[in-house]
Amino acid sequence: MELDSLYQEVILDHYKHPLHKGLSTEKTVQVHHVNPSCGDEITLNILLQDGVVSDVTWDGVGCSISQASVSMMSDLVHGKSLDEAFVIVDSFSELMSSKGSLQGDESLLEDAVALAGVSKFPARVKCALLGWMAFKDAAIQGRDGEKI
Amino acid sequence: MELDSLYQEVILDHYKHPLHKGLSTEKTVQVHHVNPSCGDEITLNILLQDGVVSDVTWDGVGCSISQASVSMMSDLVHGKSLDEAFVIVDSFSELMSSKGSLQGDESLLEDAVALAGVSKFPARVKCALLGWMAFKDAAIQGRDGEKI
Amino acid sequence: MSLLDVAAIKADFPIFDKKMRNDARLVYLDSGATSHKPQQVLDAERTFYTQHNAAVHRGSHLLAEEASAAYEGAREIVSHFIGADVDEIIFTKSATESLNLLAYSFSNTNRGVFALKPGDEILVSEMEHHANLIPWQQLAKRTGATLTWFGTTDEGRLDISKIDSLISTRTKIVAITHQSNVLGSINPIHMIAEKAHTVGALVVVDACQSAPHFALDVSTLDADFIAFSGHKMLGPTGIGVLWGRAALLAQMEPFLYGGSMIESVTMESATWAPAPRKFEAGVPNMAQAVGLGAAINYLQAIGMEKIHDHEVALTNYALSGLQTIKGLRIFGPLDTVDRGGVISFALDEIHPHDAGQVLDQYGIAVRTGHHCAWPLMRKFGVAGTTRASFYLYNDLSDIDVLIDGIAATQKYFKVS
Amino acid sequence: MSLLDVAAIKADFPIFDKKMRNDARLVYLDSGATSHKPQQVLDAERTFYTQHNAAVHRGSHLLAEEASAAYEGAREIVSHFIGADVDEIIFTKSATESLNLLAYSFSNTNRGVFALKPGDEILVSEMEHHANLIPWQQLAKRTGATLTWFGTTDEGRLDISKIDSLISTRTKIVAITHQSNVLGSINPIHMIAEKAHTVGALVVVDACQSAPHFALDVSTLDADFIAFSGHKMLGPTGIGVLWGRAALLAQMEPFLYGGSMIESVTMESATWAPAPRKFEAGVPNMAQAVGLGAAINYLQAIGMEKIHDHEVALTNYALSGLQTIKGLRIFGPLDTVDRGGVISFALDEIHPHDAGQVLDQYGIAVRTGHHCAWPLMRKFGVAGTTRASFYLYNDLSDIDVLIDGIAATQKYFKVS
Ligand SMILES: Cc1ncc(COP(=O)(O)O)c(C=O)c1O
Ligand SMILES: Cc1ncc(COP(=O)(O)O)c(C=O)c1O
Repeated sequence: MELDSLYQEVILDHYKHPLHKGLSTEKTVQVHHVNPSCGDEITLNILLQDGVVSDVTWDGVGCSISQASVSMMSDLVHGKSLDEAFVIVDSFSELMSSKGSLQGDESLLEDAVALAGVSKFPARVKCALLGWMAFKDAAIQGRDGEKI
Repeated sequence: MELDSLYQEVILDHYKHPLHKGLSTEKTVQVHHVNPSCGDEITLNILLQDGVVSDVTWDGVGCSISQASVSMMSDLVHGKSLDEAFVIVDSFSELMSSKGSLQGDESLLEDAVALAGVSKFPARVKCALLGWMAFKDAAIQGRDGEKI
Repeated sequence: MSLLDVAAIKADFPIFDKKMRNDARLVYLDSGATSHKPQQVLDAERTFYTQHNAAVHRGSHLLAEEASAAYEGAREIVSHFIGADVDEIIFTKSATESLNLLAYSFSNTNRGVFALKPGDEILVSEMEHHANLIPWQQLAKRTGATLTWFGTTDEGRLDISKIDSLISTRTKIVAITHQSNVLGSINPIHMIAEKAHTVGALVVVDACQSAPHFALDVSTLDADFIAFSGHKMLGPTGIGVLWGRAALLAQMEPFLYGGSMIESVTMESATWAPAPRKFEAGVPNMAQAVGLGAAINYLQAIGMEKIHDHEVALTNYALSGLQTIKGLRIFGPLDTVDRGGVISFALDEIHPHDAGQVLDQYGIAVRTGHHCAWPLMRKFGVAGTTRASFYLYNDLSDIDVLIDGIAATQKYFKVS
Repeated sequence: MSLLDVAAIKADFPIFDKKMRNDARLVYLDSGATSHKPQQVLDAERTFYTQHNAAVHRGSHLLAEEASAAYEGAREIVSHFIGADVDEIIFTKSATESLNLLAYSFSNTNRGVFALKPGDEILVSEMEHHANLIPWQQLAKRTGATLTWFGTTDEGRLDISKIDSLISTRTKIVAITHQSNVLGSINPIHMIAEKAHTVGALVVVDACQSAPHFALDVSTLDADFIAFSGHKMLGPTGIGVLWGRAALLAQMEPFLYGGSMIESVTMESATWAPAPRKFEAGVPNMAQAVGLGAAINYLQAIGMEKIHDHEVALTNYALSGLQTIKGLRIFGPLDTVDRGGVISFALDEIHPHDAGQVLDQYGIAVRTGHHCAWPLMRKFGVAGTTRASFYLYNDLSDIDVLIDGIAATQKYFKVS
């Protein structure tokens, strides 16, 4: 069934057991993003230390795709330098806009390549991107804040 | 040609030689009406004496139908009592909304029965009615003014 | 239970020939968002374009005459449909525009019943669609008036228990939906309007979910304005209606300015044509008005009473069926008293978006999300719901497919 | 002279099969009011309804996905057509709505470039269509700003002799038509915009009579906003476009409020989605957007350059022919330099309405009246004119029929 390309096992695992969920008290930046068409919301904290994402935590409501995606994302960027994190985010964005033509770079995206199938469902792409865009927003704010 | 039912000879005569055109100085009421869809305008004066339309004069620009129609109307109501005038106006309005089904009461409308054909051209009905509606407006204002 | 001959009806709607994912037939349960169109409507639009196309009210040629007759003929059809005078029907692009037109018209004047000032109140409800909420929020912002609202009971009905304090001499506008697009509950317009009119408030009814589904007569509804969209009642997209009482329309300021709505224009200023012309600036959505006329003719040929009975029967069947499903929670009344054919529900542990996705694999089209009624979602403590909504082309088998689809969804996500 | 293959083009437009009064063929010279539609456009709309109909951006089902793709695909087509970014294209119901949207958006804020106050000036011209005049009159009224205007020369061109005093640091908005719908004259937008931008004014161009007729590229036009209607360019009724620079759209307040234009909503307030969504409240005119996309594809398959050349050839031919008629006076330039295919004229002793009526007997559709440009009529001292306007489906024989028709008209009224 076509559906299985969307809901891979690893996605449902992350959905049932999300990583880094629950907001930390310590943070450099907090952002709140919503998906206006379905009402999903996410609050995301990042803690930056010397240009490194030393902590990412989040809370929110959303569908399996959005929850699994933010879970994978937070695990991926955790401990990475901002520059590395941006490369990962860009690679994921590219995958999402590929309309099924890309597989995703597993060395970079790890579990998140399981979301490749989402790119064939245009209505779900923004679910998958919600957490990533929140992170990118927070990271840019944090970087610009550090520079000052 | 269908057109001849619209432009009867007597209409073109009134158009070329309109009656009561040129505004009097003496008047009871003056009104100004426009036809917003084509830009035609009419200014109309009436002089009322003891419930009688003792004078009607007008000026304006418009197509042959509207000019001929106001010419015929002013000649018809001139010297009539307000009550008689209202009967004539109502009879003409009825003729105009008849979509070609009525001939018009010649004893009441005289030359204006020549406008019966206009009722088959919906876009022209408001041309024919412009002067009559102006007169009716003025006459009602005049009557209500006299009552006070 | 009195059902329509759905097979015959479906034959008029070409979209039902379409194959959905996995070759499934289309089980369309999203008419609350937009309805499908019978070929009679599509043909009426096409005939307008191929036989009578011209700018209305603007030319002396035959096509302009015919186009005007077609457009004004559509206005007559709409006026008869809701028991109004023909000059009380304003064509807009949508109910959303109709409601915004009203709200702007209020702040385009500072005279009479339309003038609002600080201290005045605009009363809405917690179950409003955004289209009947945000225009009033913004009107309140522009004028300094205060927005107040009816709450919703846990059962999903309008909470009218505080009506006596909510409607006071401060109340100038009461804007309320006739039927909730989420809960299906039908609100007691007559009672609210009676109360509102005793304090001189104007009553605006959002009829988007009522006009398509049951007979509506403005001569007895007691509202002052109603708004609805053509696309939810078998009509084309891009056409809406605002009805208002003639005496009020006469006093109202225009909304959109431009051609055909004027009496006279100079470089410095302009005066306005009488209603409805005053509110229809520009070359109008003529073909869409004609299409809406054809849609209403189609609905009336079947009969609004029969359509309503059909939907009540479907709703009854669906409410019973859905209640047998473990882990399914319905938002809104559980019976069909004052309730239309819109059923929102949540599935334990399955997000609406995921449910909608699985159902889509079976050809089932439902709507998921907040349904443009975000405050209502907050009230019920959910991010969104899954909504099935019915119309004249649905039958009991569609509901059976939905119920099987929900079971399959629960199985897919290993819930149940 | 480079003419299109009109016979082949006409075969795509079913309306040309229609018999007019007295069995005459249709000689349609009223495209300035509205154009006819090729079957490609009608088919695109129908296919939308019969294959992909659903509310866009709102469902997780297949139809909603396809409807969204069709609607957003149309946005892409429009953006390529005028050289814009896709997110800079806002779908409205008409140019009239586009221009009103802008004018309201200006008074919905009191911040930044969009805030107007007493002493500020809005510059228009005497040749504006009411749709690009009255919204600005009303904006001036709402904000206390002053309306100023370019005059018209006796030849029927924009009088730019006073531009240095008309455009000053007080000027905040310059709203001007690209091509006059009465005179046919094409205005020097680039020069005006350059001047306007030196004082920080925003430039709004009414492209209703240009976008359908010649290639237009916003990346070189130097305007900040342009507005046009679909129905004048082979598209359906009920669809218009507003283009604005992304940076400006980002700062602008919304106009219509409701579903799909929000980011988040509570009972008290709401925040907005980014453009273009912010400006498209409600279920949009989806089928009409798709139809406009098909219309643009049709125009582009022929080529805007070729269409323009064709119209120049027709205009040349008509200008020469009309000038041989005694008692006929043309309003507007007598050559085809910076001039489009719209010719207004007056006949001595024959009112335009009467002329139009006689021409109609020969199947000739022209427009008569003030053409929603009443101030321009006053300038030329007439109540109205007769206007012939050309498009890709007209050929030289249409102009011959017009010229014979005018002779017949003069004969009928015993003038000449
Ligand atoms: C120059 C010009 N501006 C604006 C308009 C208004 O367009 P619409 O009526 O399609 O909104 C028109 C046509 O009527 C026009 O010719
Ligand atoms: C109750 C209600 N009001 C208003 C609207 C807005 O209608 P539209 O989007 O057609 O303008 C809708 C539908 O979307 C609705 O269901």
